[in-house]
Amino acid sequence: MKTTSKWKLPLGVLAAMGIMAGTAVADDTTGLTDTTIKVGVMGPFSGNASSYSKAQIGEMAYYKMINDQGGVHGRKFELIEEDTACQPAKGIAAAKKLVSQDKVFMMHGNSCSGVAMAVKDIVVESGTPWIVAHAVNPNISMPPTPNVFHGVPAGPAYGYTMGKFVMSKPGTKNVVMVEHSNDWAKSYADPTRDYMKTKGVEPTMVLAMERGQTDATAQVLKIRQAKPDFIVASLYEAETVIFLKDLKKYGITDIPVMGAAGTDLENTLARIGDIDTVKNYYVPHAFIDTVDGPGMKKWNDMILKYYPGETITGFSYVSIGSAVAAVQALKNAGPDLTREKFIAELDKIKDFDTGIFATNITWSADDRHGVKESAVAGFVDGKPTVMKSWNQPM
Amino acid sequence: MLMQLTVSGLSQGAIYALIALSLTVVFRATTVVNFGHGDFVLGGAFGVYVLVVMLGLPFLPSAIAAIALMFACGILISRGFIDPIKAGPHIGFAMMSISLGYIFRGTTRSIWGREVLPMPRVFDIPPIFVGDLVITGDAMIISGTVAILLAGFFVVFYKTSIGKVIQAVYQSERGATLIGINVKRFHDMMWGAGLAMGAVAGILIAPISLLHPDLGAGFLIRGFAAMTLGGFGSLGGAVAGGLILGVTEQYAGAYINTALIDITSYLVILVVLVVRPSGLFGKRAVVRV
Amino acid sequence: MNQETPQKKRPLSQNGRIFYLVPLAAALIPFFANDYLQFIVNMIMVYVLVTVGFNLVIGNLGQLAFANTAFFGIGAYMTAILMTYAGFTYELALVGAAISGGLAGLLASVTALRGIRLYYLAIITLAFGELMRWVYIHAEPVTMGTDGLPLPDVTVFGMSMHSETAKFYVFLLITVLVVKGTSNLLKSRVGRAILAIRDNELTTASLGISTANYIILTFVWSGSVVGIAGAMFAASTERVFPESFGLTEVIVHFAMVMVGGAGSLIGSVIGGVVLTALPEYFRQFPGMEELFFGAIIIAVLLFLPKGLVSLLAKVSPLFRERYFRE
Amino acid sequence: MSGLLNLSGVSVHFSGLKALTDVSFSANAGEVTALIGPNGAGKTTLFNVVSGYVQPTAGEIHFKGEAIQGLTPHEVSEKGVRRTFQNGGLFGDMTVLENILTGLHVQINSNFWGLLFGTRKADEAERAAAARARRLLALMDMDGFADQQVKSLSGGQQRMVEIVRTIATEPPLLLLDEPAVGLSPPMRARMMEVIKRLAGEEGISILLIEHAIDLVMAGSDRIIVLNSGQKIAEGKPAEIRENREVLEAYLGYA
Repeated sequence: MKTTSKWKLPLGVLAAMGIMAGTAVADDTTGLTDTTIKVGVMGPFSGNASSYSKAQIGEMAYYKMINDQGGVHGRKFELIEEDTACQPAKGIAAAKKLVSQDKVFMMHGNSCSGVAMAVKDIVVESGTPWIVAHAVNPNISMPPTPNVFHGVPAGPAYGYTMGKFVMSKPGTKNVVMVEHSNDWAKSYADPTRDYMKTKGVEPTMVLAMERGQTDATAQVLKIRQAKPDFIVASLYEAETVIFLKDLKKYGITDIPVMGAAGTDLENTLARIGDIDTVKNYYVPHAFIDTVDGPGMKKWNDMILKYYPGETITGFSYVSIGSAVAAVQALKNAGPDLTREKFIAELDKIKDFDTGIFATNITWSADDRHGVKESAVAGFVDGKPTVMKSWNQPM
Repeated sequence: MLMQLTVSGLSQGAIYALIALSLTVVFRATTVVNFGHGDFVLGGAFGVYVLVVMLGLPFLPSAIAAIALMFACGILISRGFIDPIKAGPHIGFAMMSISLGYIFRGTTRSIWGREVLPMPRVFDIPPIFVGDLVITGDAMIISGTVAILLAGFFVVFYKTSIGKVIQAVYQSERGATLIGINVKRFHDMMWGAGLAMGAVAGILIAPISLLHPDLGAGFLIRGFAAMTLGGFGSLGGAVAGGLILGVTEQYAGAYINTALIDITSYLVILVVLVVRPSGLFGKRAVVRV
Repeated sequence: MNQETPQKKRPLSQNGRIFYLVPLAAALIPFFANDYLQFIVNMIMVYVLVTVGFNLVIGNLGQLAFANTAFFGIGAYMTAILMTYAGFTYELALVGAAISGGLAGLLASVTALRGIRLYYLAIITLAFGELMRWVYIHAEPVTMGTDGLPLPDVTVFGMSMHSETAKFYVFLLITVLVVKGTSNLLKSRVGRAILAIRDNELTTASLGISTANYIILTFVWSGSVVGIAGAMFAASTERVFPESFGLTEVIVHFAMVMVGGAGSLIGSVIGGVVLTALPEYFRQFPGMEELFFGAIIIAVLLFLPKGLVSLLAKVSPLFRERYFRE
Repeated sequence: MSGLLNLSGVSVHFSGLKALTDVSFSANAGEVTALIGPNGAGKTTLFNVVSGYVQPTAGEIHFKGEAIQGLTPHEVSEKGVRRTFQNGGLFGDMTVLENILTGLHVQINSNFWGLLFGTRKADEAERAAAARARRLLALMDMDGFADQQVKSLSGGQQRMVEIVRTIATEPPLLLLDEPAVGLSPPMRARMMEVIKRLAGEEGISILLIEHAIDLVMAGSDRIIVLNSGQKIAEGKPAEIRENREVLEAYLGYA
């Protein structure tokens, strides 16, 4: 058996290395040193959903600001960006890299629900605390798992907001829905439908409008025939503009349109350039003020300080609130940080005012949907205004 | 509703027609199907965006400059990327054009990936109302521009001496070489013309659709569907195919299901190639290789 | 046939030795790799098979078909569907994936045989692939649409395949078997017939070879191999999403074939390995993927039309493709 | 209807152009039959008709007593009529050996599964074929080129390879389209020798198009002369040499 003896030595060495590698298991202080906290930031930095990654930009600006203020208990955040391209397979690779190669202390990010769902098991098994800061699929954090927290209004929260707003207009009976056939749109549209159903209203019509379509005539003409009281449009930025323009084209300017989070009034107005077309457009708005409002100025300044030239949209703010909460929990956990303590502190966050979300964050071990509701923004007298319900400014 | 759908379908179809025609021009001249064309169409629009929004130039000169730029790009592609591999298998052309398209898309994405860019509205023509029918300013501008362009194209193609030369080369490259036409330069020109025409389509649609890097794929598929429908390689067929496709999308969306709008082109391609590969107006379709 | 004296026991050729050495060496990877690297290595095997399958159609047969992404997606979805709804075990679902990939290949070949060739084939298969993605999204009751269809616990012969290491050994076995089988086919009258059709279909027919049968065979075999890759992909991600099978995937597959070497089996393996590993290595520069794959294909077309394998073939005859056995 | 191949009243018209008009002749088993005629006489069309690439407008073609007109090239080839091409039909990306092996395709006794799994039987069938291919090459003194890429050979060598490849299919009837064109004089002589040997030793019947009259006269058993799509003469070389009509039409006597 000449071959066996030839292989014996290298095999033995390899086996020994394997055992050694195996003993270096992740413990509770993985990703920590006395001066650093490693945070994995996954987001769609490339690919066709890369505009979502504005959320990660905002969040990282916040962490960088904390670093400039001296960090938390002497530890500064070391941010490790990982691109998911909004593709599940790439996201899995990114999550595995953060968990088993970079060995981060915590993860904060994720924009695409599909990717978040794909990596969920990996993150849960690794025990890495994970704050989902943009993806809205409620099943990412429901049923609760020990280490996953939702730091944005999840789909049901947005759906609740959108549905509630639509129904708060007196006499809403006839609702038409227009949506993309993707997980993003569904995560808004489905809970909205569910909420409206509890009020006894089923959409009269559900119309598809796919990404990249440059015309909405067919949809708008069908809407014109249906004469709805309200339109729920779960459309991405570009298609929202096309849809609103086509509504205007065919003379439908008096039917209110409820959009999904992801568009904001200022940018939509800027893209359309005509207040008449957008005056009846409403969007869920999870934040205390509109993009150009005074309440957001300090956040805008913060983002632009670290990312000069970034165009600020509603996406930019999405993940900042949960970063504020995370930093608070880290402060509360004290200098002898462990993952266990951090998670315990996150669960102690109750009715926490982040200074950016319109709604406070509350986490507990059996409910990880931190943000339960959102406000709505719409034009009042031609000015973007955050409001609670139909005709009710905040 | 039918009339309204038809009007809007024709306006969309005009764009598809222009894209299909620009694909056909290159295909007929060089036997290369340009799989990167969708992204080149968008390239024209991005060019205008840079000149108008970022550099603050007026629209019309910017549009002309962007079209000229895409014409130059076409020549560059023909000279620098297609000509050097003409000895290789035909598959290489397809891959080259796809890759060039991806380079375009990757470039736009790395610059504007996180943004959806608004194109400024240049002509704000009020809509015309004919009874219940609305003919929007956009529809008028698009169909008007395309109609003028097409008329110009076919006049040049069938009535002028340049057109005669083009037709001669379409008929037989070897013959053209014999009568002293520089076929290589002709290929360059046709690539340039194809990209320039595509750029016009992009510039026309961008103010309506906003700009983001992923629009190209949709343009490409619609161009293919229009070409297939009209008969691959037929110039008139490409135009007719584009118009029919635009209207079909609208009818399918309004009368069957709005989810069908997006796949109308795919269905058209599958059905036409399986049932009648020569398309509605084409003569020969089956290529023996 | 004249009487030949078959040699009783032949020593392994140098080629053969390499063939077994590479996977043997690879079998040691789990001793070094962390979970992430192991996942990448597993993905490498998925893409090796994707490339092997794709190369048969575009490289060996010389047909421009874009249906590869469709085969890939069909394999992955079939695996998830068979396991979820029919209670298949993974090893059975894998067979199902191979068969459904093969059937999709059959469909593509029928189109090719109807005289729809070259660009027509490219366009119709492109449409087919996108249509399949539309189906994954809209056949929600079955595919769960854009939420993705999760796989039940993946087990092979009763053993859990959840860990990356377990997946690795299963994938390694599958990859070796499929590559060896493909190599066997290519180094025989089948491989020569396919190549002959690419060169000149009429001449091939004149030699009494049924070209139609071999065109069908190539597409079916290609579809099956890529279907198997799809099944491995499904096991790897444990949840199947429509976005995984979009247009970006098309250029990735093309790049893998071209970089490795069109029409070369060894090239497929090289292309799959290099172009799965390199983008991971370049993770730090997100957004460059389209530029990267686009540029790399152009560079290969212009400067190295026969791919990396042609460089290696200059160094060692081991990398020269042979279509016969001696 | 005595010959191996019988043509009776074969006509081919291409949209008004009469490429062949009422051509009848026979080619006998074990003989070399040559087709001659000036350019445009219809020789290549006749080959195309026989091998199924062109359908006759009228007339019948029988091979071994079986009608073969209207069959596809592949079906004709399966019946046993194999041809070479004027512009070389070799597979350029293969080596010489692989080309010959492709010719041996139908004789390799193996099935898909055997090849896939590399069973001993399939393996041996493949290996035996490779050995036979090498022997066929040796027959033409081409064995030294076995592992060379076809592209790297001279035109004459390529034609040799093509003929060997067609012979490898063991055709009852071999159609050779100008096998000697462009060859150097010694190669031409060698080519004719090989052709004769094929008919004699391997028992292959040959139908041949050739321009070089000297070769045809020396190498063939019977000659058919075509002019303007019509047969103007038929007979042994000696008879053709004496035929006035042929001399006028073809050999250039004005």
